[in-house]
Amino acid sequence: MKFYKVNVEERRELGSYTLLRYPWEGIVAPGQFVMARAAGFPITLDPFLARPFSYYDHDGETASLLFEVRGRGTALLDAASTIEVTPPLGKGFAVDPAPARAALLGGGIGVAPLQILGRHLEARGVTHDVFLGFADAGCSVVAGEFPGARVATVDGSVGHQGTVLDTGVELGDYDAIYSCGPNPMLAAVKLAAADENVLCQLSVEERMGCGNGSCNGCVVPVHGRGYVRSCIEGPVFDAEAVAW
Amino acid sequence: MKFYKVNVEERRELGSYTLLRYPWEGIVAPGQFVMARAAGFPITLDPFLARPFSYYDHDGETASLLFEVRGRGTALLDAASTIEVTPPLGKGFAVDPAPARAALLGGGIGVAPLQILGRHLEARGVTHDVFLGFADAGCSVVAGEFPGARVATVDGSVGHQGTVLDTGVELGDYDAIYSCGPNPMLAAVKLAAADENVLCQLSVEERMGCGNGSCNGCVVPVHGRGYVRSCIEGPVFDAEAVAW
Amino acid sequence: MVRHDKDLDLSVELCGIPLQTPLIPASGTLSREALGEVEGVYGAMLPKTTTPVERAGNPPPRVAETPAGMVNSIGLQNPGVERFLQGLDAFDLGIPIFVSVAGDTTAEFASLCERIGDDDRISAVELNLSCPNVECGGLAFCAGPASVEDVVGACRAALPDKPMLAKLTNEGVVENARAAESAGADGLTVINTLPALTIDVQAQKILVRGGLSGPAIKPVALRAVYDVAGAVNVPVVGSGGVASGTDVAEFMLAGATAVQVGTTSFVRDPHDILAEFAEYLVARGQGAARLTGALRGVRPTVVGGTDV
Amino acid sequence: MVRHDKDLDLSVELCGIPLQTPLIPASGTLSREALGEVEGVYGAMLPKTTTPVERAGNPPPRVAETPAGMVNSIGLQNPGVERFLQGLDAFDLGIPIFVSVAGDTTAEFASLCERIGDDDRISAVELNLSCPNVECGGLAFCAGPASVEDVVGACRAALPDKPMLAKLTNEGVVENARAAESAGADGLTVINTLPALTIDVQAQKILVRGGLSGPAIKPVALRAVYDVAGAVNVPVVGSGGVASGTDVAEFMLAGATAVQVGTTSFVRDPHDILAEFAEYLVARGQGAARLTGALRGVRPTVVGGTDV
Ligand SMILES: Cc1cc2nc3c(=O)[nH]c(=O)nc-3n(C[C@H](O)[C@H](O)[C@H](O)COP(=O)(O)OP(=O)(O)OC[C@H]3O[C@@H](n4cnc5c(N)ncnc54)[C@H](O)[C@@H]3O)c2cc1C
Ligand SMILES: Cc1cc2nc3c(=O)[nH]c(=O)nc-3n(C[C@H](O)[C@H](O)[C@H](O)COP(=O)(O)OP(=O)(O)OC[C@H]3O[C@@H](n4cnc5c(N)ncnc54)[C@H](O)[C@@H]3O)c2cc1C
Ligand SMILES: Cc1cc2nc3c(=O)[nH]c(=O)nc-3n(C[C@H](O)[C@H](O)[C@H](O)COP(=O)(O)O)c2cc1C
Ligand SMILES: Cc1cc2nc3c(=O)[nH]c(=O)nc-3n(C[C@H](O)[C@H](O)[C@H](O)COP(=O)(O)O)c2cc1C
Ligand code: FES
Ligand code: FES
Repeated sequence: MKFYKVNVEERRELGSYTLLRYPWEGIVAPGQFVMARAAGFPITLDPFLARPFSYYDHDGETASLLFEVRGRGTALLDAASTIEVTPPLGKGFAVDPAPARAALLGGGIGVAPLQILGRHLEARGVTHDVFLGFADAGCSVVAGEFPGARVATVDGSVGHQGTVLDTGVELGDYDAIYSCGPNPMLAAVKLAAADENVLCQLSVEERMGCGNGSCNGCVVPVHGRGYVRSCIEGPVFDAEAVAW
Repeated sequence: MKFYKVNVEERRELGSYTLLRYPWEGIVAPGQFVMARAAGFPITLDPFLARPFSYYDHDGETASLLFEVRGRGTALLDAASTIEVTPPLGKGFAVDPAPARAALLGGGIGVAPLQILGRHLEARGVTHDVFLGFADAGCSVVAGEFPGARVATVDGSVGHQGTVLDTGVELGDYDAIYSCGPNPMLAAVKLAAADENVLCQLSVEERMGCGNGSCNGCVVPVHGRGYVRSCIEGPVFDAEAVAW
Repeated sequence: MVRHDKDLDLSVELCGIPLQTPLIPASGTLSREALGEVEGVYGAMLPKTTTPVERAGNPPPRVAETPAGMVNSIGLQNPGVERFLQGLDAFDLGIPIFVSVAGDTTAEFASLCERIGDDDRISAVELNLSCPNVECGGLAFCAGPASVEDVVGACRAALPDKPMLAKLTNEGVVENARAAESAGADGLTVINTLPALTIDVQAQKILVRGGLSGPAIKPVALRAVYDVAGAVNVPVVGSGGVASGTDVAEFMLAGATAVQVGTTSFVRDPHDILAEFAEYLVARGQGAARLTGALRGVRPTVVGGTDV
Repeated sequence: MVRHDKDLDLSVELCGIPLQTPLIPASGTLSREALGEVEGVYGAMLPKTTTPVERAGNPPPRVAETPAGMVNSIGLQNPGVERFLQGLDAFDLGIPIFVSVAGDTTAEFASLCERIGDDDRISAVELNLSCPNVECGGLAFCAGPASVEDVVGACRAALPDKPMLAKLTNEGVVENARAAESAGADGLTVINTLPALTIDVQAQKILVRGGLSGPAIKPVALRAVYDVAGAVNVPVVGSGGVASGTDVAEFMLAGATAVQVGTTSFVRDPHDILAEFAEYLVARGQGAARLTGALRGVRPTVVGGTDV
């Protein structure tokens, strides 16, 4: 896969997360992702693979990522002044036709794509509410970037105590539910939404080798279709399609 | 092996070579070497091994290395602000008892240990002449750090045309010959010195795995003793001992 | 993109098939969707292994990163040979198409070869002998020379008219290479991934059990190519850890006629690999084909084993 | 240095020998001169393999770096068993001393075991079965189970009173492990280096042909340890690519009772590896010994082969 070397234009700490901006022209759909890594020699061996990140935002000229340092890949990204990125990958959230009223549910670092999604919904005049769940106060700092968002923390330090589903969100009040977070949270959202007659879309998180469909590594079980590659047909799936 | 993290205090380009200084207290004997690498995570995997470098100089508080960028290890060293180094390793040049008159013969980046050696000889009041051979003018820039040195370049662009042995050096005029450079050059120096009744010492260059005697990788054939580890018994050997 | 010096000859011939470059995508590492990114790089096309009927593959997680490599356990997910052949035109980049096949039994291998023998779009077949042989208790087809000879012989009979490569794993590679040659293979692909395991140390669970690929295995693959090339008279296609143009050269020096790029294509544009290879050739005025086996004869002073 | 929590139990027992930590230096990777640097790290000492008579070893170059690893071809350079034993006191750090032996023939192995059986300083013997067997045309002693059974059986007879580990290579490791166990080995060291080759692409020459070690091989070694631990009832000592405290934990989770640190000790202070391992245990309140085999039973959903 072809990677493009770009300079980090801004890096900002948002509590436990890092916001990173780099120049990127062209079109990015909300929910799409990028494979990224700190720039190395022709390739870096350590880590060897690039890492998938949802776009946090994109204004036509600058792309932003929001990430949590977990291991070596994110640690190096957190320190790099030059990074290597692919073009936008995968299929994002279905925003056309626009729903009347949408709920955006984010868990932990899974809040990332909800920013760009919110802007796209805004542009379409869609009323939407944001519900965010975090482990603790440090992670919840990013909630400040989502004005009006309802927040829950597992340790109860900020907002409601519990997960995103404990924020008091009433899924039945919406025509569309968009969610991103760890897969167990997505499974819970799917379950909660199953009773309501709403569009429910989930941005799933699977380990990726390539990001462009070549390795068959990132699969998600889909009803009636076996394992499908989340980097090509996702990362956003209709909740009812996913066979969890 | 234990590595110490140190800051690079100064980095200076000397033609094709780089001079790098870092804080290091304690005693360094001329001809000793260090295993060094750019600082990474607990370990770096790329490159995986540290690289051997002769001390170029040491003033009791600051150590200097002089190196040529060849591959990835030296390229990263050339860019690093923090490096990891071992304590001084190996056995250096025999300067005690001090010879009356010494010739120092360096080839290419092999000039490195001649700086610290010259200072140690100076301290012992040993008259010494320096003869340096380089590939080209870019490499020969470092000769400026050896006042009075006679220089040859293979392409004839600076000084005599040819190798260090074409500088007009008369090995018979000296009691001791100290030499460092690529092994074929050392073999030529050994041959040239064989007729003279002088102490001739060579700092050899073998691929190293560890630097502390553990891998048996860096061996040099020594008359009557088979292969001996150059990181423990060298890198400086009596020319007559080496079975080349 | 790749600078084509007028005197630079990147072409090679593999089993009588002219290839415009010695690079081939390793089976299972280049998808239809990514073909737009690789124009001009490869000498032949080689899609993921196909099997007689559809395979769902293994449940995720299927991939895990390791030092300078990765472990995968895809489980040969593929739509089965019929749908595979229906979609094959998508792989037509104007270069020869090779097809990788695998079955559970010798008979399945042979019938795949027969099915494919008719298809004029296909220039050559690669037998993926690393897959488990259900007739041998799940050991790979290339677990031993007898089994290799059996399956390659049956495929040869079923596929008299197309060049046929046998793809081998590292274990027992020299004996298996000899067996494949004597059973009629026209060439050998060496090697597939190494059996490996990764662990999620925090969860104290197995993460992925599968095959190790990537730069980590390059020295192992080079040794296999070198030894096999010295043991057989058919051409060898190198595979395992190729990450740069000089890696391509190393495999050819060791005896490979063509070289597959797999895992590294996930993290690097293969055009860059070809460009580096071209630079290497230009710098020494050598054509690609002249590299093959060039270091043979220049044996190391002592052929030591491992240390041992 | 290593923080010894009062509740932290790093000790394990290997073949009845109590070890204060599960770490052992891999044979051939820790010299006498470097012993001052490793105090407190290891549970047992294990010097480089010794042979009946002195070996000069292979000519240089003997080592070459590879992606996340290195290839070595030392050629078992050692002073021969008599001088080795004369110098053995230097290896006394107050922890059990294991001795690694290798011969050209089964008889040589047996006579080494006999010679060492008398020496009270030595707690256990490791048979380096990766070395070439001159009676089998230079194939390694562990090239096949028959040869393993032969040499291990002869050593067992010659060494009735000391624990005896058989050190195996990756190729055929499970069958060879079973053979070694049934011939009387008290434990198995898994694995030695992988056969590999490096090339000097500029000079177009072989650089080093030998054994690959280092982090690159960790997933291969883990798979071998896991499979062997599942196939035998004697303890397994893990070796191959250990570079961190969590790597030690991974090997133990896979089934190792003790773990050897080799190549990485060239580039890292092994105290740091032990400290990380201790941290891992403290964080979960586990003692070292409880890790061994802890992920067994937690098998992956599909035991896939390589992909295959
Ligand atoms: C489509 C998609 C979008 C994502 N978007 C974001 C985002 O916007 N912000 C963010 O911080 N993270 C996001 N992630 C998760 C992110 O990719 C991982 O946190 C990251 O790969 C960890 O890399 P590491 O080297 O720091 O961690 P390590 O644990 O050292 O990584 C080791 C290996 O495991 C993989 N891995 C580890 N954790 C995960 C995970 N949770 N999901 C997938 N692969 C993983 C890595 O890619 C790598 O191959 C996303 C993942 C996917 C699949
Ligand atoms: C005792 C000793 C002292 C040295 N002193 C100096 C010095 O003062 N300045 C200096 O510039 N160089 C010196 N060298 C050579 C230096 O170690 C190599 O240039 C360096 O290792 C190259 O590393 P690389 O990653 O840039 O090159 P690469 O070619 O990418 O290195 C690949 C591998 O080969 C080894 N290697 C490559 N070239 C050599 C070589 N010529 N000698 C030994 N190993 C090599 C590396 O250590 C590494 O393991 C010395 C070597 C030795 C043995
Ligand atoms: C994700 C993945 C899937 C693979 N699938 C196949 C396959 O279907 N058939 C096959 O013969 N080899 C398959 N392989 C093995 C590769 O073709 C190649 O032989 C191996 O990965 C070594 O080369 P590399 O290090 O360049 O990747 C696969 C490898 C990977 C990484
Ligand atoms: C330089 C070197 C020398 C070695 N010498 C021996 C040896 O004498 N006997 C032996 O059994 N193994 C020897 N080995 C193999 C190691 O003991 C170990 O099994 C192997 O390197 C894998 O572990 P590692 O990746 O931690 O190094 C040697 C390895 C290296 C790198
Ligand atoms: S990440 Fe490789 S197919 Fe999706
Ligand atoms: S470099 Fe390892 S013994 Fe000298």
